[in-house]
Amino acid sequence: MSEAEAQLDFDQGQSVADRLAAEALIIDVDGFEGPLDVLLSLSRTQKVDLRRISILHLAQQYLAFVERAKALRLELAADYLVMAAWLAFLKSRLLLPPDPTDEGPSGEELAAHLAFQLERLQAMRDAAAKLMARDQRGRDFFPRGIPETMERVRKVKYNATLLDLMQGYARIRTRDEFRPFVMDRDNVYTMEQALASMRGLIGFAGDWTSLSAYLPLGWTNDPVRRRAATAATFAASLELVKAGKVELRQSDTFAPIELRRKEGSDDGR
Amino acid sequence: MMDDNDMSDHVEKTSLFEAPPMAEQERMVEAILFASAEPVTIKELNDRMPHGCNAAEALTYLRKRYEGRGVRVVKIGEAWAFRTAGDLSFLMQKETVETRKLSRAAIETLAIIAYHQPVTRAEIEEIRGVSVSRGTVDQLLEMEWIRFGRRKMTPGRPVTFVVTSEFLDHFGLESARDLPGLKELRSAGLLDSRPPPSGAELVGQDDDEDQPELFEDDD
Amino acid sequence: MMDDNDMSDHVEKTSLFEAPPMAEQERMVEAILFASAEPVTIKELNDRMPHGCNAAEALTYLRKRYEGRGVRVVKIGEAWAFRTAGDLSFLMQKETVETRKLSRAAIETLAIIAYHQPVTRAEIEEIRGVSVSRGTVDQLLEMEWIRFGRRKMTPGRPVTFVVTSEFLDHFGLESARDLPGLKELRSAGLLDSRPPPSGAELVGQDDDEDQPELFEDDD
Repeated sequence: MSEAEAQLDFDQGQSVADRLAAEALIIDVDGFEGPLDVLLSLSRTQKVDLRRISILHLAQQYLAFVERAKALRLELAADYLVMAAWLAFLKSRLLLPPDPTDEGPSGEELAAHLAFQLERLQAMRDAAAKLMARDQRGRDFFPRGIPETMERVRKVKYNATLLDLMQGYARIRTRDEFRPFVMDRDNVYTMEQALASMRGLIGFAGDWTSLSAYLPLGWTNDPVRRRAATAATFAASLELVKAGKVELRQSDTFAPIELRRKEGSDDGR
Repeated sequence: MMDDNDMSDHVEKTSLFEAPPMAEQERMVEAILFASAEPVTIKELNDRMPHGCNAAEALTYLRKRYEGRGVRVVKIGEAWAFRTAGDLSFLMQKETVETRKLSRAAIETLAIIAYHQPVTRAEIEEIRGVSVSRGTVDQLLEMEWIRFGRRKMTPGRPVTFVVTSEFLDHFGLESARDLPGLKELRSAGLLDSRPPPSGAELVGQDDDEDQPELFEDDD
Repeated sequence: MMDDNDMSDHVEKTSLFEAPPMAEQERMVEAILFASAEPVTIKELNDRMPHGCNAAEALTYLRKRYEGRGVRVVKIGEAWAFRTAGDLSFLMQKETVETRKLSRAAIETLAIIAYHQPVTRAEIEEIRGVSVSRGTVDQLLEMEWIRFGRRKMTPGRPVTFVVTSEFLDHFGLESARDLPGLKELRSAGLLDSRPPPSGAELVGQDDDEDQPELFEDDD
């Protein structure tokens, strides 16, 4: 079939209804979902099995379609034009005798693949229609209308081991007995401790005595402990001065600090 | 169920206006009750079923069919619905058990009760040095690890708490006396065994001389 | 069913661990499936039923019992549910849910995913000859009819789409293998991913350079 014949066929050889359909194709170009969709629609006019469709004929129809669409000054998307170019190429391949030096797929192979694509698209459309024709939940069959909700009962089980219990008790006992030392305060001597120990001692401090004499046992050798004890003892002695219990003196800068019981204060202990 | 043979002649003649067979009506009632989001009245059933159906009768058959089944057809007010059979309601619950560690406050309170029982709330508070929340005591009571003991013969006759056999069970103890003493706590490294930095007079005081007294008025 | 007389001794000893009789198990499966609008798996059934039950066996009895009834026991993927019989849909106008009207593009995309799953977006586009809009895929994802499958082991590791059990439930399918006409389509080679003749420009392929490779190890 020559191109001219095909064109004629497309233009005049169809019934009125077919011509209207062809017209609709052009008018509704935007309604098509791409070139493949157009090709599938065009192929229906061949009224044959998609596998035996004439790709050459189809290519001609498509090219005519694109021409007419352009003539109607419809904006054609790029992929319609790409398809047109590709089909023009395919048409030339199909019409010319095969060139043995030419590599790449033959026109027949390309045409066969296009036919396959069209058949597959048509098959998917049929499958989609069959799927949608099935009984559907919420339309044809229904789930339970009053589902009974699964009640979730959450039970909390508390647990404790004997060790937890022992640790708990040990914690309380520790707190009781060594309250000031609960934390790791090995090297911290508090003012309260110093006060407590000095109160017991100042009764015996009638004469000026160096503050260092009041440092607790075991706190004089390690410099860290000595510093802590000295600071605490000094702060405690200031407290005692404030309370009017002792007197403090220092003969010179950095000279030893001395203290003695204040005369008239009978509250040594 | 109706005898189809008896009626076949009749059915043939009037099939256009004939109600579906009762078995079919029963299926309809079954489907409607199943799918409806609310209980359905007889009137609604009749309205929805083809002309000439007798929903009340179909329902009777349906109820009979579901007798003893896992679901039953029940009447709710004037309407009907499917409901899970009462004896299977346990299937509709999903019980998840979550194990949680007892809070520190609860463990300490429990320990004091175990070591000092019978002990009043005021005594617990004195030993812990903080007040004991009602929730903590309630939780231990609910767990059945403690119970009320005899009232103390002191002013106000306060209630006391003691540990339960449940408690002993859980901790694998024969009696509260089997609780490790302070010496054992110390050798287990749970009690600080360092001598306090100063105030040597405190050392030794935390040995368990007083432990025997803990259980003095144990019952 | 067991012979109770033969086993009475044994039963006495192990009654605590004995599973309920099969008739009772059938009731339980019935109750659980009735109560849930969602399909329930055998595993879930067994988890909810007492220890030692065989939900799968109980289910076969139950299915038989409901054959031809107004509601039926249907398999959906790996799960089971009661659904009203399809032939009674005419009674159900009241229950009918207005589903969102799907566009032609969405319906076609859904069908392609169902029949070709797992399938990549590029493959869908190759079949339809147009690009798939994001909205279409999003809509299907939102309806929970499709979900992401495993990535393809091809360059770019593209994601794939598969249909869900929600999809199966909606269309009353036991599995994707039961899709209408699946066998015919397969034997006609229409579900093959036939690569285009090498070197040929692909129809419908606008901009996907990696498209030819997509089908290399398609299954």
